[in-house]
Amino acid sequence: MTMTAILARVLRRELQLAYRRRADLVNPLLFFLIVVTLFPIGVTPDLDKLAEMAAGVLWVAALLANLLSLDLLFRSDFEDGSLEQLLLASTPPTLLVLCKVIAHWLVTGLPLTLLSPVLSVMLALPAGAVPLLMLTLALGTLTLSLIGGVGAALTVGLRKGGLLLTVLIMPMFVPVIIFGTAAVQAAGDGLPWAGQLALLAAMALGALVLTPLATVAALRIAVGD
Amino acid sequence: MMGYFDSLADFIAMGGHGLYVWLSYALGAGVFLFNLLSPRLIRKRLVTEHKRRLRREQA
Amino acid sequence: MSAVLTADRLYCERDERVLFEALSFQLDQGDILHLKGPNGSGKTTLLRRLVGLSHVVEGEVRWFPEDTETSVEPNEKIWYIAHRPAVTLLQSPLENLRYGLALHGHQVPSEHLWQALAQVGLRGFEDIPSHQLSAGQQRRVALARLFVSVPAVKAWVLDEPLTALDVQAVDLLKDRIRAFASDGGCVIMTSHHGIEGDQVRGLTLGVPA
Amino acid sequence: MWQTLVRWFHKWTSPKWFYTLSKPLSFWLGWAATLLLVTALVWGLMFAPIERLQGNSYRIIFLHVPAAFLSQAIYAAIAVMGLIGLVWRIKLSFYAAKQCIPVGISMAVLALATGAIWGKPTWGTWWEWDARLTSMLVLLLLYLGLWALHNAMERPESGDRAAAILALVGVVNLPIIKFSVEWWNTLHQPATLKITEPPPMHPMMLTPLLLSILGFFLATAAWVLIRTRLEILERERKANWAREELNQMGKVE
Repeated sequence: MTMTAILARVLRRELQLAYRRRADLVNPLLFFLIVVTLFPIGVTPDLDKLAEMAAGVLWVAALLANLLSLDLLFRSDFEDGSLEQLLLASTPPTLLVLCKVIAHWLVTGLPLTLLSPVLSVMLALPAGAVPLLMLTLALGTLTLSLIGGVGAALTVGLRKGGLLLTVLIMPMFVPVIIFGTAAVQAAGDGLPWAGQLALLAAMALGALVLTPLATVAALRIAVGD
Repeated sequence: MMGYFDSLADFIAMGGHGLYVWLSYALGAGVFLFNLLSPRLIRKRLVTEHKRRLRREQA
Repeated sequence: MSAVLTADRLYCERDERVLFEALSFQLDQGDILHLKGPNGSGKTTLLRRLVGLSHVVEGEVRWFPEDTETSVEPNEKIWYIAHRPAVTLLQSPLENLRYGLALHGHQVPSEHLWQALAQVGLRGFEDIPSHQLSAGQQRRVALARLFVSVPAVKAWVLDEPLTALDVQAVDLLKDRIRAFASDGGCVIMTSHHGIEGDQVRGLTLGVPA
Repeated sequence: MWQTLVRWFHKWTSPKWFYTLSKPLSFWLGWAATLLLVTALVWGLMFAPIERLQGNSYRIIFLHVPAAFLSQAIYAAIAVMGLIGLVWRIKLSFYAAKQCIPVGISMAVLALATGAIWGKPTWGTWWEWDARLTSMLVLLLLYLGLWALHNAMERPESGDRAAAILALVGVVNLPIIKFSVEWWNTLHQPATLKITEPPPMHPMMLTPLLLSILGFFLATAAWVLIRTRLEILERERKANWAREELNQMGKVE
């Protein structure tokens, strides 16, 4: 079996599992929807003011929704012992883990991205900024899943890992959220946004290369206990 | 006598900024105190735990 | 017969208690090592150290010491079946088996997989979700891997493979283990059952010093 | 020559030797730090001239800047020691890294609090989303995460390794965070008065500041040494020498 075939097999298994657990996958989306709904209620229904905050609200809500789903990334594999087998595979575990994270993005980050135009209308985000919102959310949620994977791996062996995961990982999301919202805001105001987008892409690439190493190292600790 | 300041009262007042300056320095003292005292507490805990272990071993 | 594994001066302590120390042994092709000892004597920990999962054990482990090309834990040559059987409940036995083999880079024709599942007594259960199976059947899903012949695999590390199996299945698996060893494989296993045979060597942990 | 150096290094990485040798070291470091800090702070509070724009409130700088500097340096040190621990499996490195965390937290808290207090007379508000304060806040959160992770792990050895990985990820992220926050800050508030960047400093101000930084540095070193010694005693408590030491400590009390 070639490496690509193995990785395709792993990706397929993850997507298959996600499909069979599809009820769990709806939760982050619902969460996203609810948080975005609460903002106008809690702050103001004034569309002009909402338009000003829209980018930030959508980004923060997407980040929280993503965090919510991260705890499950390795948990069931850890509990049934599949994680041990993953680390003992003859394929480099970094690549296998990367497959898992990408699968996670495909079933959370991507749906969040696809849902965002609808919510952006509710928050009166300027229509011109919507394509960029989707593009940055797609890139940003991928970075979030990659960094969050490290946190999920660090906390997988703990009984109450979910909250700790949030504490560990949230500060690392700061740059993503800054450049994500800035790009969308700039596009809404008709200002240049290519720089922010390039930085987001650079962060996604950096995370793609570096985080799987940390994730595997963290998983080895969790499994080695 | 008070260096840059004319009197003790002047020194305390810090040109109207006394509250901020002294609050900061009080916090600084607090942080130093924490760093000096917390090892003592750890030490005490270690000794207590050690004594408890000894008792358990003798039992 | 060439050496498969050397373990040198292994030492492990847990919760302020020494589980084993100065533990050294060598295993050759064709050997079956039966690890014995009461609960909590460190059998599982030792197995996990051998496959490179545990870092609570000190000492040196070398797989295939005569083979200079392989890495420290040459995963492609070793199968480890843990107490947690690594059976994903949302997947069918067939999917589980195929995935387990794929992780090691083996793609086996489907009919071999069906055959292996039939051999462990899962005929008719091949493609239903594993959560509908009993605990014993779930363990068999994990063990089915041992009934697929993959020549690249030279060593099995098995943690309590015989528990939760009925008498017939126990005999079948014992035969399979002996056959694998006779073909030049090496098996390290823990078990509260015994395993008989000329190749079997025993090692007991947790004997009061 | 090389051999002696290597042997010397190995001695220092052995917890027992470190325990014995660090004792006089922390003592002298502590006294040197005290001397430096008393000099620096008395100088800074009483003898340094007033700052033209900010008045006397600038005297907070003698605490704020050293604390900010140390909190960042300690985080970097934690990451480096974590890396050493992971790569060369030196337990001592993990012990020291763990005990750096509370000291680092205290420094970050001091830097944040003095920054906020300084902000009141300078900006007219206790909190401003200034780039330095914001990234200091993020740094504090990173520290708290490290500490929380240590406490959550059942086996301290796992906590050591997990925290080392987290610190490494954090230290890679830290420059990115700082850069992004600075960029964000200039985007949102172009005209704030930067508090820690007064025009070229008068030597009468700069000297006590440098002395204070050095004093903070030595004090931190002393505290970390003391705490690490206690960590060694706790972790190595089964070794005979550590038992003996604990017995002695028990008798003294």
